[in-house]
Amino acid sequence: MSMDERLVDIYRMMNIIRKFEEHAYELFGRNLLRGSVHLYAGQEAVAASVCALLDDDDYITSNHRGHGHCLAKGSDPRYAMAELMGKETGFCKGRGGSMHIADFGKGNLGANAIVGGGIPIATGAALSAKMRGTRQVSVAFFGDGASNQGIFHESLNLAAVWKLPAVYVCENNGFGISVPVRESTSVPDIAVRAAAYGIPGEVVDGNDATAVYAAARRAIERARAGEGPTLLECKTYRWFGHWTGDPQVYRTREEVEAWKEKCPIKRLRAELLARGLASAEALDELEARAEQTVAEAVEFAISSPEPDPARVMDDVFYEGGASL
Amino acid sequence: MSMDERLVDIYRMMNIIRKFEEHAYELFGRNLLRGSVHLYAGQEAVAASVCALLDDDDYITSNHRGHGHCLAKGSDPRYAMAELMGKETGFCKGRGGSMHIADFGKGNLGANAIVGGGIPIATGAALSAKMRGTRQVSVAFFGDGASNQGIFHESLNLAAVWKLPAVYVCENNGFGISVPVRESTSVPDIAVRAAAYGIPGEVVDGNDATAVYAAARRAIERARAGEGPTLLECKTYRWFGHWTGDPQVYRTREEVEAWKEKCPIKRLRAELLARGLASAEALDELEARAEQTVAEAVEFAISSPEPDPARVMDDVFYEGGASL
Amino acid sequence: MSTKTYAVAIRDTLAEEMRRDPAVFVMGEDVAEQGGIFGCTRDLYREFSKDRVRNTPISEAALVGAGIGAASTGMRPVVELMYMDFTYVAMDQILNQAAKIRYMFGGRARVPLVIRGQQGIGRGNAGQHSQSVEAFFMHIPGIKVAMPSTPADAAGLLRTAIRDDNPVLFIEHKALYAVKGEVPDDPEYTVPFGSARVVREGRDATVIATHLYVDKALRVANTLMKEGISVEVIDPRTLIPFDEQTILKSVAKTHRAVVIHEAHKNAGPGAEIAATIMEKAFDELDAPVLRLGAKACTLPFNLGLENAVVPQESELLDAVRRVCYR
Amino acid sequence: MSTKTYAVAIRDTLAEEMRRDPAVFVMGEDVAEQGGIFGCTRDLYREFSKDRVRNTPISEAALVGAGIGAASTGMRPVVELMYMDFTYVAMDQILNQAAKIRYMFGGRARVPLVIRGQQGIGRGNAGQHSQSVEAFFMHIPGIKVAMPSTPADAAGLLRTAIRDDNPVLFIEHKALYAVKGEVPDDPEYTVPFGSARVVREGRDATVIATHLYVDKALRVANTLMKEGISVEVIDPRTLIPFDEQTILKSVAKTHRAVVIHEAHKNAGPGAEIAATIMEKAFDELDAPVLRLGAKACTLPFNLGLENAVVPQESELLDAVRRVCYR
Ligand SMILES: Cc1ncc(C[n+]2csc(CCOP(=O)(O)OP(=O)(O)O)c2C)c(N)n1
Ligand SMILES: Cc1ncc(C[n+]2csc(CCOP(=O)(O)OP(=O)(O)O)c2C)c(N)n1
Ligand SMILES: [Mg+2]
Ligand SMILES: [Mg+2]
Repeated sequence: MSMDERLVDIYRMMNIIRKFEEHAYELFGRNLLRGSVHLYAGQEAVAASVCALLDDDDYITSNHRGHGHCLAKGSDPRYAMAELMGKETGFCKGRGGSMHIADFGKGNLGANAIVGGGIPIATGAALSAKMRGTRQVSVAFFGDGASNQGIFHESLNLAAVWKLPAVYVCENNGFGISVPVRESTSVPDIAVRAAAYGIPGEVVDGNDATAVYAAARRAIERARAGEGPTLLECKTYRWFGHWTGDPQVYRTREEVEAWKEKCPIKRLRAELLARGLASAEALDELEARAEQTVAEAVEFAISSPEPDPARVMDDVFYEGGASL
Repeated sequence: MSMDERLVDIYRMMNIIRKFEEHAYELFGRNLLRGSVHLYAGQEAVAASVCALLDDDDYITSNHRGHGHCLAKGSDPRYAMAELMGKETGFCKGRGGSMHIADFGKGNLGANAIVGGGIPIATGAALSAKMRGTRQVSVAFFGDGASNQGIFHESLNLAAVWKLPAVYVCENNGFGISVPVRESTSVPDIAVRAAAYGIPGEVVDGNDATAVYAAARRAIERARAGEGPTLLECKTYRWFGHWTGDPQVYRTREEVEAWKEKCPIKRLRAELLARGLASAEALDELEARAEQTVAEAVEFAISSPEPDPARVMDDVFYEGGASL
Repeated sequence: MSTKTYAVAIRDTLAEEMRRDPAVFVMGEDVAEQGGIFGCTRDLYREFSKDRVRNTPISEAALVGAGIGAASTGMRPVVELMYMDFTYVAMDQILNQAAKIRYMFGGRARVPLVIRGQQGIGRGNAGQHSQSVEAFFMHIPGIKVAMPSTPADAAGLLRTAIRDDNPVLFIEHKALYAVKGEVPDDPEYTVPFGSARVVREGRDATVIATHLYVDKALRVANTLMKEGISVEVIDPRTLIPFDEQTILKSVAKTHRAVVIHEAHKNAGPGAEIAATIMEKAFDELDAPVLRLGAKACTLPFNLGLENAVVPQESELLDAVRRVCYR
Repeated sequence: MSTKTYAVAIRDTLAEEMRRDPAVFVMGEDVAEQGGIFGCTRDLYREFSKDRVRNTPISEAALVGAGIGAASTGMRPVVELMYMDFTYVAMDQILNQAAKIRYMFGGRARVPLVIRGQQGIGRGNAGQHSQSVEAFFMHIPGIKVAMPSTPADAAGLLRTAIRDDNPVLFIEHKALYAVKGEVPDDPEYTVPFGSARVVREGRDATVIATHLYVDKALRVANTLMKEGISVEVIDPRTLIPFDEQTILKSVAKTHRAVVIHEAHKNAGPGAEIAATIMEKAFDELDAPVLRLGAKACTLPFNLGLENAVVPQESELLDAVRRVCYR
């Protein structure tokens, strides 16, 4: 697929993610979802563009705001939505919920409710790829807030020393919950932290799908070429509150609206049209199909069975006989 | 005191530290010391020069290689040596040993057996100084190896964001136990990591007392002026093995000898003489007195009583009535 | 007396202590404008400024470490951990540093540090945000552990914690925040550590319960009353120090005991309590001390599963019956 | 059979498993040229290269995390922690990640990760390098816990650990490394998890002991033999899974039990064992199950103090007498 073709596909994926989040929000309001649900709307260009460059056997780790990463990595929205509802048909059979979706078949080693918790795991998957001599890469998605966790530092140092095929994608959406980046983070651009590891660091407009795509391609190619890790900072914004019940005392409606003007989907659509890569009808059609896909996922999830409490102790340990 | 006068005093302190370590080594050989004893010989210029700039009420935290920091901060070598021997008269009444010497009266908030463990504690002391509105500064001493611990990262970010009066002194002695820095650390100069926090980072020859002094003065003045933290990397070398029983498979005798040529004490002595800051006799005299001081400390420690096992449960909690 | 929620009791106590003592301050993620995710520091920054109500980076280990450093040098920090599950990223600073400093330094240091936050189930937070952590801190000596189950105890124990010159892990429960109760208005109201509360007197069996299970035990006691079983319910309130006396006295009367908590049963707090009762009151026991706690699996997201993992009232009912009729 | 030390038994097993399975590799601080501080990986890098015997930065949390990532993607890492005390800096990765991944992801992951290293007293390492950590890992479900007390068990259990598709915390003891014993030469020699070893049969009292206390218990048993007290000594070998059966069978015979370990007594592993015995065999018990463990203070540096903190043989002797003569 050429970059141009991919862009249309990225557009499709961004729409699926957006619809997924809108539905999730609505379901939460209807009490059909419970728990901590962190929506990805506004940040779609990041997951969609980065994952468009990955194969099924490439790895990602994700964070508490993980629906977008999961869908972009190619996972079935039905099982994702079912997991949000805690259903037996969910990726985790209802054990994990929104913050713990994983899909090993698609290389998604899991969302994570511990800020920064997935970063070393992606690093280890990159180590594994390197030791096994494959061309796989491993991408860690995390927020600006996570870049202040010790594990971020340890992981990037390790990856740099070992020249691992890893890409660290920091989605800087301006806040860790209510705390603005300038109040928690000693540098305005998190990408400069790459200097502490002697690796490339790049800031990119996270609402610009083509820019993210181009930067991620450089990073991924570097990783596949054995040249080591990259830190990629995507500046973006989340549209919803930190979680579905957030009173959002820390930002103004105007600020949110201003960012909505910079909608990554709108922007990519304009670009696709301007460059003649797709017709308005085709894009409308993609959007409609996205809505339908997600609506079906909601249907599937709602009609799926609850897990059986009698099986609650299953899966603490792998009990099977033979090794992998 | 002028810098020139201070240099003589630094020379005195470096000799005390050196003698202390030589005696400790010898005592270990005679089975009068047990446990993990990490000697500071070779690195004396760092502790002595930095602490020469500190007042009694300034804070330090130290690490497993802490004898030098403790002595340089003005603590009585007798109680330090007694602690190494686990005696009741030791700073910690024999509870702590070599890796846990603290002397709160002198602002030494403690050595630490956890690599990096003291870094946030110094950061907190700096926060405390700032909140109480004093002019105190807080210095964290740690090794190159510690700069790969997550807590290093978290602490420096915190100090930078809050502009704390803290100085982070990394003693880069080339190794974390057997592992050379290049094998564990993604950058040749740890000081560049300052960029990740938007604070000054400076590399200095850690065997050059005057250079350390000058750099530390800049950092401490900056801290006292409310301009925030500095990361100071002092390149140096440890003469003994990592601990007293280290087989040292990871380095050659030649390498050690070459570094011994760069002895920080010899170097400062030459400088003091060349600049006419002291006579050879006066320096010999200082050296002899250092030997005597430490010999007395050894005497004191040897003749001190063992702690009473019946009191072993004392001091788990402060049981006193009134608050501080 | 005022009627207030557990969350407000905590906030009011923080405010009063900050007014009383300029050394007291609060730091944690989102504690300023946001007032803490659970509202326990709501509006405090308005009165005390963001200097004393500090938003922090997401760096729990450094946060606790900074608390230690500040506490060792004249301040009395109250560090909020948003979820007690995050003690794991700060475990070294809590257990190797805060808890050990005083002892390791020969009694020459004091660390008046409070680490507070909430734990437990009830909001569908799943495996990494629903754990009960008290057992860890009962095992490694040097840190006190408080677990208030009512607004009044939240206020009284927190005040004691802040005034204590030792590190205290102050464990709240997310499902208690909205619970209302009477709280003394006296800004000197304290509940001493190491004094259990006999919540309800009884003759036939002793139930030792913490957090949510105190109320559940009361309900079970009321039910069993109708069967003619008189249950004594005790809330230890602090696990370190632990009020052995009150519990042993009760067992000497009832000769039967059940311990119930939300933490995992396996190697959980109840194991220590049960084993201690056995050691010190074996001849008083007419039945084994039974323990109820969460099953040995990660806390699941799904509500039905979550309920299947933590002990239910019906199980307590059964357990008390079992120790009584044997 | 070959006579070898506990340390060599570990090293040889690592070597054999690395030969057998290219997915097995070792990483940790100073594991290459230095061969590990305690020699457990000595010379392995010569045969397997530094690619499979990796020196690492001092970054335990990332190390364990990287182990998880590698283990989830086809490798079988053995991560060495130099001291088990350092689990605290990696606690989140061990307890929130490694232990929970399989369950939280609905059973769709396997994490064949071994975390090994040593703990305990005996070298004057003081409070931050002498702790026993097993209790933590018995409490949070999802990680197995092995504690070999002999060279043969070290070999057999480690092989089982490496071949297990679950995370295993493999806890060695620093004072055992130099101990020699017979070890089967069979490179397929395994000791299954969850099978306790009856070290010595006896009739009158059961002593459950781990690590150094297995030998101490044997000595105490020999002494008591002369007094006519016949002691059964059991080493559980793994705490998760735990061989309840063997212990309950023993107690059904002896009617008396003492648990002894180096970990703190308070909320320690013995609490779980004692409480379980009470719950499942109350009517068999002629005496309370007694527990001996380290006192509730940080492990002190001074040798005399250290010995005053951990249980001594004489205390075990007393405890067994106490359960027998009552
Ligand atoms: C170790 C840890 N600390 C705190 C939290 C609570 N928490 C969840 S999300 C979050 C903010 C994360 O900010 P960021 O990494 O920027 O991601 P964003 O939510 O903005 O996408 C916090 C503090 C957590 N889950 N884990
Ligand atoms: C968290 C932790 N990991 C590992 C160790 C074991 N250890 C003690 S000192 C040391 C090397 C430290 O290297 P560095 O920080 O450079 O200090 P140096 O010994 O060179 O002075 C190591 C790995 C420890 N004490 N704590
Ligand atoms: Mg963010
Ligand atoms: Mg070093």
